[in-house]
Amino acid sequence: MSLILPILVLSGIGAVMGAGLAVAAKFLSVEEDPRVEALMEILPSANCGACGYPGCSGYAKELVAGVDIGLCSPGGSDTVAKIADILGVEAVALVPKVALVRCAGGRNLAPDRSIYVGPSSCKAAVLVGAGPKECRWGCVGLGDCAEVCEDDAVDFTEDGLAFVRADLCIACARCVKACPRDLIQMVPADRKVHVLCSSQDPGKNTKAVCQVGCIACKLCARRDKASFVVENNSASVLYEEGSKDTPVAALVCTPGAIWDANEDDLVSWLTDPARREALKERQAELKARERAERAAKKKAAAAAKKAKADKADESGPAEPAEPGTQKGGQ
Amino acid sequence: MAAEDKETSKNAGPGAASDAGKRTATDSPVEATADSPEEATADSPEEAAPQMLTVASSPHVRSGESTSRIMWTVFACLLPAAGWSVYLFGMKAAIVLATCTGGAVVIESLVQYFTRGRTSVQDGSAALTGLLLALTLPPGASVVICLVGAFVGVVVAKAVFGGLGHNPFNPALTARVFLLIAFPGPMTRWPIPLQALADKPQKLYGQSTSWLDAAGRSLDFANAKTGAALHSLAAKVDVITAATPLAVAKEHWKRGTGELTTYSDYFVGSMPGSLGEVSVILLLLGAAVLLIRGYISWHIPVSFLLGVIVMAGLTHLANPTRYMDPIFHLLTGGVIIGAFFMATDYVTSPTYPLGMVIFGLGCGLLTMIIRLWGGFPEGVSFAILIMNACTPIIERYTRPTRYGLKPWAEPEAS
Amino acid sequence: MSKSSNILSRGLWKENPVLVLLLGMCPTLAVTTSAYNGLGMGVATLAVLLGSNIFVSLIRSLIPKKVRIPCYIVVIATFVTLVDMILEAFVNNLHSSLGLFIPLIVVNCIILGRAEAFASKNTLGRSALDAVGMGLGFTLTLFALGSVREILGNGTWTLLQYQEILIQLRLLSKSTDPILVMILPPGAFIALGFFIAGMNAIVARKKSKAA
Amino acid sequence: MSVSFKGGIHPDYEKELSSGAAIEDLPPPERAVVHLSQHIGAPAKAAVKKKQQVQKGEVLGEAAGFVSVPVHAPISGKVVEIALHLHPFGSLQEAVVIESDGEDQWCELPPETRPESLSADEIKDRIRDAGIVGLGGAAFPTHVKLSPPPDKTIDTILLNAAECEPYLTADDRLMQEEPERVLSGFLALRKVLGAKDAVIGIEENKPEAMGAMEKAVGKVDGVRVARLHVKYPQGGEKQLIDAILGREVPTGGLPMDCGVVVQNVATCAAVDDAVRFGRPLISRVTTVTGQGVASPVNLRGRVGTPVQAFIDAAGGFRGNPGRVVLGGPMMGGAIHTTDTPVIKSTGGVLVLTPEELPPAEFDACIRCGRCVRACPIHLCPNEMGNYCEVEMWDQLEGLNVGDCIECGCCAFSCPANRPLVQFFRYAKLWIRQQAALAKAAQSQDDN
Repeated sequence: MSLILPILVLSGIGAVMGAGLAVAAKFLSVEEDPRVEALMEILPSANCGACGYPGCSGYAKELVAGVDIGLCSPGGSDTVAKIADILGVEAVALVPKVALVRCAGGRNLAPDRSIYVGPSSCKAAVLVGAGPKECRWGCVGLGDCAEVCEDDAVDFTEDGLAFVRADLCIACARCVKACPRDLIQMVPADRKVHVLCSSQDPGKNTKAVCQVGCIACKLCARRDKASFVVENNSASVLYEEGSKDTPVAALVCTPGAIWDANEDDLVSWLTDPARREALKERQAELKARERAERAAKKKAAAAAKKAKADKADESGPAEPAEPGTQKGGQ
Repeated sequence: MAAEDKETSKNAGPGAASDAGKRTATDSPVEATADSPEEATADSPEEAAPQMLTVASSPHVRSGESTSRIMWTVFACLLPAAGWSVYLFGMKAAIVLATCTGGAVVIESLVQYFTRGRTSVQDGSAALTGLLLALTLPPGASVVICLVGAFVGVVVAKAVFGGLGHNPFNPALTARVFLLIAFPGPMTRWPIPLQALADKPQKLYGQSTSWLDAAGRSLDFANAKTGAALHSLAAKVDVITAATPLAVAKEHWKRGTGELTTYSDYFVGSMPGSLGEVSVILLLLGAAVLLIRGYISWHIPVSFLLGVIVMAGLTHLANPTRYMDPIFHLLTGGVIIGAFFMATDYVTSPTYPLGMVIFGLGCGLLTMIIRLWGGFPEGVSFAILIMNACTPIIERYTRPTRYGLKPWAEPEAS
Repeated sequence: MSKSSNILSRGLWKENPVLVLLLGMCPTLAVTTSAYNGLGMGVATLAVLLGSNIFVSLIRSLIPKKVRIPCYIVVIATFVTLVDMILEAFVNNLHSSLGLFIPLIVVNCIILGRAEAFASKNTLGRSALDAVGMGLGFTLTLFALGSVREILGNGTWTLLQYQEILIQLRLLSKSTDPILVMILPPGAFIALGFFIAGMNAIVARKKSKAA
Repeated sequence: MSVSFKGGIHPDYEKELSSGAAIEDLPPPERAVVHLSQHIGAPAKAAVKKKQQVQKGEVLGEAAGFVSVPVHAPISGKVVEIALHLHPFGSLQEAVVIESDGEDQWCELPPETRPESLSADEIKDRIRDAGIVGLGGAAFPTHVKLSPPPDKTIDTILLNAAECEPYLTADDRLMQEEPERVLSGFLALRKVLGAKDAVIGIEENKPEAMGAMEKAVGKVDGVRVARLHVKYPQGGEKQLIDAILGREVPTGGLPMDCGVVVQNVATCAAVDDAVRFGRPLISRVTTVTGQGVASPVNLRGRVGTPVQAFIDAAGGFRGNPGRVVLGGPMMGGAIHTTDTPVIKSTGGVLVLTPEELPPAEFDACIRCGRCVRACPIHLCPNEMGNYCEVEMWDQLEGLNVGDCIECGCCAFSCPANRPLVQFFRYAKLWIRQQAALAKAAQSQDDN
């Protein structure tokens, strides 16, 4: 009896409670989209807000409701593929992005005009007499971007210039919002050529305050209309689909505001004075080659003209020579 | 001389600018004459550097007051009372003072070293915490007690909350209450200030005091009739303890027995008590300096004392044999040091005048409630800590009315 | 899938139930007045955790998802009742000093948490390993916490107290005043706070060294 | 008997440095950089072309809207450039650069008239055409202040002669030397507004100026001189109204919302010039002072003159300059270089030595409450500062950061040296940005 009673009591309670649960399950059940949970599992849980929704759970809920699946930049293409898989939609190609500080003027190249005293924050510093830096567009270097970066991807050169380490950047775009001078831009990670200047001042003003500022000479755009555009006295790379990197255009930039990742590592590009010399040499080299090319072309044209005049139509060989030398210049 | 330097660097400006103008080859005449500063500093940063002006937000002048000056001034204002306690209690008091103050400073430096924070130990807040803590301890407190107290005050009550300015509770009082709970025995052993008594042997004949009786019974104290004998007695015994007047009031008075010393004794400290409660005069002197220099405002101390007086007065009027009079309550225990030095701690008390008055009144009333009906004979520490906890909410509801809400009656439209 | 050694070790450090997950606070704060009490509570919890994890893992495929919580609770309650009876029968003094906190193991978050988060999704062997790791982590933390509190608050260190056998070290002389507050409830909070702070400091230092 | 307001501070006034120096004329500059943005409101539109010859007083820029005033040539000469130039506020702004021809010839001006013979509207037109703005520092176009909406009656006009900013003595000297001119301008302004009462508020530390003004006022009906307690910011509009009339300007409102208009001493002098002689505002009295200049002076200088010229006229720097401030030490702005040209509202050039500068570091707030007691607007700078520092914007709501007048009393009195004014400026900027965003979102919703 002492053994049977507990068993009976326990089973009895179980039966009653179970019945109650069964009833509750029938009337109180809430339909929850199981996909939300599945999406939460695959989203990176960085809660960075790059997608524009409050945290990963917010994005997961909106995804089920049918928003653009290609908004999670920290997750990258893998995540997009998985999301597409779960939602049963077509995967879109997500171009991985990184943040880029569009200023190359450290204190050595774009000097300060005064000593700023106050809270160590760019936002606060630019309110005092429009900032301590002579260039009114340039990086103040007090680190508001580094403050908001949770992945320690923002670093500084010795001359107080912020730059983003692409390998650490998860493309959350927090720094973009933090910069009071709007210097930080999200750029496709596979692009190698970037304009590292945001100054919209006329060329002569920029030149006066920064040795590496874009002077809006338009050489790059003239070289490559598809990739570069100069607007408001400021050159920028067209990162849209279709445009491609043209390192030669980077080479023609006289002040050296265009950085070519194929040639230089970002840190050495920003800090090493020797690279400016190297750039000049390469520019001279390019110029010499182009001059030779032009001369050759002229010669060929003249020859062709002559040949035409001589009724011998052999203008072909001179033409392919041009793209060939261009490639060699890379 | 410096002005000449400035001139030369200025003169270098247009020249350098014209160079720049030639290089860009754009509109060079204008460029050459432009004396706008960009060119000057951009092309000759080395020359410009020593002449660079500092730029900061207005205002460009300050009152010259600083946190460390305030802290060290309060510290200095407490020193006379501390010195008096050394005179009364001898080396024991000196050891307590030194251990607490030194301990607090050393512990704060260690914390700041290990947390790699900015070293701010020289601002005197740790030293002040240590000194205030020492003044709340009984003279016989051991070195261990002092160090534990300093640790609690500096680390548990302050550093873990984010350091100076962020602690919700008065560090010294937090430490004292911790010690009171942690070491209930040693923290309630109150030595008699023998040295002071020995200088005035007539006290023994003139007055019969309850705590003196208690002590005398155990040590044949009352028979030592001369000062010299008392001195030798003081040298022989390690410590003679007795109840503080407040404890006497609480225990003996309840039973209708026992007598207390005169008010003048409380004033000069001829009674058992903590280091900081034995000299009302010197504490008031220090407080006066703080008040005159504007380091504390009258709101908190006055309302604190008012709260004590009102409660004590009402109860005394209701039943004079059971409850002591207001003056007794003002002069004994930690009311004076509490009202002028503890409750006025900037960080843990309200900043707006109305809030200060509420805070002070609360402290005074709570002190009296604990003294009269609570489990402890003394309630200043608890009262102040409880009111510390209320500070944020007091602060919230006592903000000053901003300018611009005063109604203005437009003159009769003509 | 993580290795079995990882499953075992993470309960000890990386996912320590008390210091990292902050689970089972009720016994942690209440019974760690001495090292021995902490040890006893830890072992009792370990036993229940092991039993429930094994059993839940065994029947995990039988339990309908909607009623899994009641099922776990029944399982856990059974093991707790067993442990309660065993302690009462064999170590009566410990049973009386732990008192109510033994039955309260039923609602200890660690146990239900591991059943829900781990045992219900893993094989028997892995679940048992997880239980041992978590249980050991809990036990060691409670033991350390109890040791600190007892040494500071009472001056002694009790390692065993079974019938007439008493293994107790006196670390502070009787004449020194111990910090009484440490064995009072506030002391539990203060000690636990410093434990967690220390843990975080070590983790942060390791992280910064690795970086 | 003197009157005052609640709050405020007592800094070292240091007025004796320059208060004894009579006003001298600074020679016109060789080259004047005249900014088109010299006032609050829309910048003027350039009305001259490059290489154009201009006479002194000729219009360089037309007013661009109601809250805007024209800008005039301070010297005669040739326009050499219309380009971006460094503004005293630190940014680059469009400016007209004139190279002097050395003639310093006035353009054609109307004949001298008696202010009494002009109607209120005529006076107002002359004031606007002369480009007169509030010369106390804010540079708010004066004619706007003189045009209250029809539903508001102005019963009192105040002359703000407190000059509470430490160091500055320009208004003091002006009142001592030309009290009739100041009074005449003041009375002209009263006529425009039709105000019954006119009160001149002078701080007690300027007895000579007070005497001169009292003498000038004599028996003019409805005008009286009020003694003010020496306290900063006694010359703040709101504080002045509070002290003299006991009225509070409603939150978010203007003095005209409580029936008052406040005008500055230098503004009144300029108004007199404009009304009597039709002369535009091209020069003003500026105090050049501080421990960092050799011999502090009060100078009447032309708009567009570089700051360096003022400093040279004061004997140059004494020692190394640490900071150069345009305006007073409490509210003035530090400039990056002495090549900056002055604008209409530059009432002082203050050179501080490096030793005088406040320390750079600041600590955590210790809640001492000094800022609370000092705030003339009765705000809670301690709490506001803490929230601004960590950018907890939602907590700032209800603390009325927007009411802050940036007088600097809180930061001045802070023992932890907290840059409170800078925090509040940033908070106000943030609030403005949020409001703009909300407005943009609103208009998007409406569409």
